[in-house]
Amino acid sequence: ACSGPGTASASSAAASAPASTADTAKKEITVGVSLLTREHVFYNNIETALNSKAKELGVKLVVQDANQDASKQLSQVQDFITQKVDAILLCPTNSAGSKSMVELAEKANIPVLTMDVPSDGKTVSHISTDNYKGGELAAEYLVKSVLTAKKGNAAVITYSEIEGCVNREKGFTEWLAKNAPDVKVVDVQNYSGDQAKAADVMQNMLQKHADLDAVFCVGDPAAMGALSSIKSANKKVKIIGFDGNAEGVAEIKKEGSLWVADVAQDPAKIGETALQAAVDTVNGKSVEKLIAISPYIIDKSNAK
Amino acid sequence: MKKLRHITQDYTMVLFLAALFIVSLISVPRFAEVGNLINVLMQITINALIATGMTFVILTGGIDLSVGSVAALSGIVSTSLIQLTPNAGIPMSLLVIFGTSLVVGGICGAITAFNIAKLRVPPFVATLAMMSIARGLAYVYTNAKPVFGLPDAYAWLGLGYIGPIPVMVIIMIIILAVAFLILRRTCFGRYVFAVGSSEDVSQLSGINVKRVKFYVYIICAVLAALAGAVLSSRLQAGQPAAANGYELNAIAAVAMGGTSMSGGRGGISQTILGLCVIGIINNALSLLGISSYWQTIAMGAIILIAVIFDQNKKDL
Amino acid sequence: MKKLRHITQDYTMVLFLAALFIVSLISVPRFAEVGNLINVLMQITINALIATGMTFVILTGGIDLSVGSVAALSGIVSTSLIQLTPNAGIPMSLLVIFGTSLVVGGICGAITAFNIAKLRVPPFVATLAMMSIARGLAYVYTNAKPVFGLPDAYAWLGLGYIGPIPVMVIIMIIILAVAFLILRRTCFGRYVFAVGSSEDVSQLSGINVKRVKFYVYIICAVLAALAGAVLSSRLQAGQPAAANGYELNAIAAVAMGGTSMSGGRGGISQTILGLCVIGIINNALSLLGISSYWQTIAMGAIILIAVIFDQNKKDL
Amino acid sequence: MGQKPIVELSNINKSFPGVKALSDISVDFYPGEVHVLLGENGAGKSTLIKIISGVYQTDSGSLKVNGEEVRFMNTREGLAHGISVIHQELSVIPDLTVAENIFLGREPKIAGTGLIDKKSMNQQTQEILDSIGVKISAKAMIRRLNNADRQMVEIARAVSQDSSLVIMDEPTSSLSNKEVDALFTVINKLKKNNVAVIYISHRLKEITAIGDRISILRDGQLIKTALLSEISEDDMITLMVGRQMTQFYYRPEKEAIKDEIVLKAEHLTRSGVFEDVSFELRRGEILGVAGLIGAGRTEVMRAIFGADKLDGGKCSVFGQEVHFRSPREAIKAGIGLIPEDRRGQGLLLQKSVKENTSLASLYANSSHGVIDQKWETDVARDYIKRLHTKTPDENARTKNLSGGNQQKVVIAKWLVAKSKILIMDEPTRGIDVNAKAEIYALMKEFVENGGSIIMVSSEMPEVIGVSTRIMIMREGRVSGMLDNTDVAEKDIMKLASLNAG
Ligand SMILES: Nc1ncnc2c1ncn2[C@@H]1O[C@H](COP(=O)(O)OP(=O)(O)OP(=O)(O)O)[C@@H](O)[C@H]1O
Ligand SMILES: Nc1ncnc2c1ncn2[C@@H]1O[C@H](COP(=O)(O)OP(=O)(O)OP(=O)(O)O)[C@@H](O)[C@H]1O
Ligand SMILES: [Mg+2]
Ligand SMILES: [Mg+2]
Repeated sequence: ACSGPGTASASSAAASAPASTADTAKKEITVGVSLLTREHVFYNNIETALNSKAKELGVKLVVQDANQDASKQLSQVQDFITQKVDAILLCPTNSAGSKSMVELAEKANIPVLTMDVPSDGKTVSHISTDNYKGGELAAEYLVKSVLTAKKGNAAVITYSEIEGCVNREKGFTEWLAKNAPDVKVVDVQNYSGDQAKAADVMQNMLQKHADLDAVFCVGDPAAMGALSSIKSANKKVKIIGFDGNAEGVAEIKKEGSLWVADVAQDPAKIGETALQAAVDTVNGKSVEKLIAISPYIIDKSNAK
Repeated sequence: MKKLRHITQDYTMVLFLAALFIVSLISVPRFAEVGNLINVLMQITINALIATGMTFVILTGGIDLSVGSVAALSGIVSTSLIQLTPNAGIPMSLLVIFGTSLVVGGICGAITAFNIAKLRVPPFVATLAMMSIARGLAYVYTNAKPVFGLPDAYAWLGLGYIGPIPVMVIIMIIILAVAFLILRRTCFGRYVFAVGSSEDVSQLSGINVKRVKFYVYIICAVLAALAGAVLSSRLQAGQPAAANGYELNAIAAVAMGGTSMSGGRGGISQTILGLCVIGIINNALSLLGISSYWQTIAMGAIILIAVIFDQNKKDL
Repeated sequence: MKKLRHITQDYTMVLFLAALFIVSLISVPRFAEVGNLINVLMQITINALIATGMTFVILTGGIDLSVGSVAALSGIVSTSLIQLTPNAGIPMSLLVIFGTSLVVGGICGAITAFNIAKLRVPPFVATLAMMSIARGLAYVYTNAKPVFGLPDAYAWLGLGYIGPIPVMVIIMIIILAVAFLILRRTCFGRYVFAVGSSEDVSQLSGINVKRVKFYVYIICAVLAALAGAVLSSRLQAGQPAAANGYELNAIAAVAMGGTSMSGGRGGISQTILGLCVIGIINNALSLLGISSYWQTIAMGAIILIAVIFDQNKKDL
Repeated sequence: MGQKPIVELSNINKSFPGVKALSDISVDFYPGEVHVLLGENGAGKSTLIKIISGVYQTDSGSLKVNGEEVRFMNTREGLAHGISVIHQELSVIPDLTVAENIFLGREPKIAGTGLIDKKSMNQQTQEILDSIGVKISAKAMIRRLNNADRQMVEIARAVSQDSSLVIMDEPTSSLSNKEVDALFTVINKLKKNNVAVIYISHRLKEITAIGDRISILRDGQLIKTALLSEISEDDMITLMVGRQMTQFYYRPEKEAIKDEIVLKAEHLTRSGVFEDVSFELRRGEILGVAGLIGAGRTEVMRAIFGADKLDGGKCSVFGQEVHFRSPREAIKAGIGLIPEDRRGQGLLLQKSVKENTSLASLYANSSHGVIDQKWETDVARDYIKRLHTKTPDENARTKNLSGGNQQKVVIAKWLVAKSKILIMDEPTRGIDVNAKAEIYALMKEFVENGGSIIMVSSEMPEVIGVSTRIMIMREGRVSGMLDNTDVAEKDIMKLASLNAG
């Protein structure tokens, strides 16, 4: 009885949709979602996909934003438990540190599924892009399409505070070390999620390494920042980004763009798949423990 | 009677809190459940520990921006230590948590305190520097990887219960009570207020101003370190990025309650008010399922309204 | 001559800056190149714009935590507006950038100023609330997506050059110079110092304290908004997450230079010192290729050392 | 006077929480006349002039300026109507220069630019300062001036504002005779220019010397307004205190003085401030320290107390050589210091009377650092009673007390601390005659019970009235030591003045 009007506001789109009002003879399923942050398009795309999928499935969503704070996320899980949601979808802020949350939910008999970043607790399922793989893809693209002579200098702008991003960095550097040892990673700098800092970092890298050929940015905001600095310095350093955000695709499409490629994740697919898996779990169907959503390369050939 | 007068001085904020509470009780589904009220208490605990120390510092007219970083560093040291004893029981875990807090907080606090009290570095700069340094150390030490795989007993402090009450809530209550008594009933507490009201006058009245300042920064750092260790117990992991930005939360709780940022006026009861208002708003907005952007906006607006009411009452 | 005396008062910080510069010139590869020195200027520009406004606020004894959020909001509004005119040339872009800064900064600043000056909300709380609200609005408005696909002319301000000098550096220099003159040579500037030195006495001396406070928060917000718009021009995109945490950077620059956090003493020349020290350290550490964690630590340590020297010199 | 009054007050009432500060005051002020306000501490003098100048607003009653009814919401409006004030509490801005303070709010501009014309401002300031005989640089930072100089800057500001009414609330409490004379010259000039002056002071000699008319207040009520030529000093006191006063000074009996030397200063030097200061203080004596402003008395006392560093010389307390590094150590050794600047150095203005009273002795009366609350309340109430401090109760903020009552709280603080040696720097600044007498009586009791006092004072009658010996300082050096038998003011003046000897 208490699933009343108060809780509906988050998913007002879903609740007011005629489709969902029609077929709710059985109990409505409520899913609590705690996103790592709402400050990245990636997670917003997940959220958008979740919302439209929820409409389709007639599921009620309560979406929260952990703002990159594990403690806040734990509080949100507690609130979900209070609200007696049927399942919880987490984008953990960190693998380690989400164990407590999973255990709390487990005690309350609420299944937990993770997206993007896995948990070190026991979850029903994990749905994510393989970030390490994404880094490898970027490295492979670099060697195949940019530094075709398998020689040159590359740099990385990383995001040390975020585990997934560090994995991208590792995938990139380790693939190069193994497969193209003459492509040197000459510099790795952190942009901490701040586009302006990425621009500064790029400026300094250009200053330091006059012969830089390419830069791999573990997120599209970093790539945007790097691009502005490269342009203003009149250099020709190529950029490979990561995320597949609209602004990246728009840049890649431009004639003669330095931003040559982007490792695209498919947040929409992650969201849809995760919600489907959650609903399946609630309905007693079994789901796979690990559902990998492959990243793929976007470049001029397939940008749209 | 004296207490009553003390409370009525701040009564607008109390009334505001009461109103907020009642509105939440009525309009927020499931807010009123005992489980949720305990959640609220758990959710404010970490901030409460930090804000308690911050109250001391702000009462002397100082500020401590390093609390979040010190908390993170302490969480990492504490979890790293407990990893060394994989079979640790609860007593051992408590020993590690409290021991780490004392040592890490003590060292960080002493460095900050020395810079401020002896070398006369402005508190803002000294603690900003410590904020950078402690956070950097946390990253260097862990190479940005979380410390995890801890013995189960380690989680007791952060997740366990004694009867119906979470252990960490009990710790919070004890610490708030002790801090309240120290500030109201001891000479040291009185000196904290005196130094915040006027350093010159305090000095000429025979108060060892440097020592008072020294102690408040140590108290603040130790409580921040404790908060960090408790957090690591709650999350069963030590993270170098933990407690990022918590300094602002803590200062907000202190300032909202009515403690003056220039020192000399306020106290723990005010901080408790601030903590409760912020805790309840966060919890209620979250239960209401409001989008987090709007939560941010609502939070700002409500804090503002609370303080405007409070402020204008005081003028009368 | 008078200027000389003014500088020598703060000469330890000047000496420190000079030493830092020379050490960097010698030991940091490529630091000495003209291109890099211009880079350094570009890299401090955004912080300089914000810190200039912050100087006014801090001189009155206040603080403004909302600058980062206001900057982000302004960047978003400015980029959204320019999107409406895809063929905009440079004049139109400048009009949008400066117009947005005035309007967005003016509105945010006026609200903050009203709360502080008229409703007597403590600056810390009032600006913390505005910090939440402006940031929340930025997210609500964009739904966290960057605003991109801007006309090329929009980038002129942030990336263009006039002769060898970047446009934004020129803007920074003009604004610093104007702020310097206002603070040193106009009545309003004197009143800013007076209010920060003693509000009561200023009131008794017939200064309209409320109005002075009102203006400083508006100045601060407008400059923050300008910084945000310039940033969006430099990055050719409006980001709701932009300028996060920039309030601390700005306050650090102001405080490091030697401006007192309790108001009344300091000024733009001090802020410039602080900006240069921080800018050079950041650039040098980054050029040295030190890991970012160690950069954080080194940054904290160097700031501390600079201020300790400065402080202890002053005592003599 | 046939002239119309500049300011007319009728039936003015003003209350603060717990205090009725003014009731039904009606009084007029005329141009070219010095109108004195006299009353005990807390009688309402400052409140009255704050209402005239726009700091406070009346609860009821009317205020007319030049015949027009007004209600000033702030001092700006008062200033605009030609009312300048020298407030009881120093109100100059420490981080601005002398010139900037004097021209605050009416800075000369460089034509057409909006920029301050610093050159002309400094020049005009120097002229104003010279005209009232003050030797301060226009460019000096207020922060670096002593209280007396700051006071002179305030006076310079008030008289240079071309006002039709200049209010002076205890302008001389931190001045010595020389500056007072300069001030009187200024006041006489104002009178000649048909300016009205309201003058508040507790020094009766000054009142009779400068005043034309007097209004006496008691407990917020106007007791009498009269021409000064028609009223005697004794009447003034009786009207003000509400009873006759017979004894004003209490000098301790010579017999009480023991031979024991409790404090011995030898060749104390602080370069640039004072030099080669030597003296002895015996048990049971009150040593008066006289001198002109800037003679270095305050600095010597602060150095002895450990608040400032000594560059040379040594100090012994109770026969033991001491080197205090902080006031704390001095206090432990049994010394107390009542500073001359009560607001800046004596009181925690935001804190209560109780908390201020106990501050210096809190730890000594605690058990293991836990405050003895009963003791604290009792002692605060006790001293409110003994010093007749006018306050709603012991929990009132000292900020809200009248100036004289604040001073009493500072004195209480050090009496409670049970020091054996008490250094009092201008202890009776701003204190009314009646309370002064009570304080002298307490001082007498203090030394007769075995304590010793050093009293720095710029008020000659006071120095002569209560000390057993008098030390005179001039330009940072001891210029004389007199046994207080038949000492006359001019003997002291001779030793204190620059151009003597
Ligand atoms: N802002 C205030 N709040 C509360 N009480 C006040 C305030 N200002 C003055 N009072 C009270 O009003 C009364 C009159 O104070 P006022 O300052 O006018 O005395 P005064 O005659 O100037 O005394 P003094 O000679 O000591 O300066 C005192 O009892 C004082 O405590
Ligand atoms: N903070 C300061 N900075 C610079 N000079 C000072 C300072 N304080 C005092 N002085 C100077 O030191 C000298 C001694 O001043 P001091 O106040 O000790 O004199 P005093 O005899 O006690 O007179 P007063 O009656 O004004 O207290 C004066 O010339 C004064 O200008
Ligand atoms: Mg008075
Ligand atoms: Mg003196």
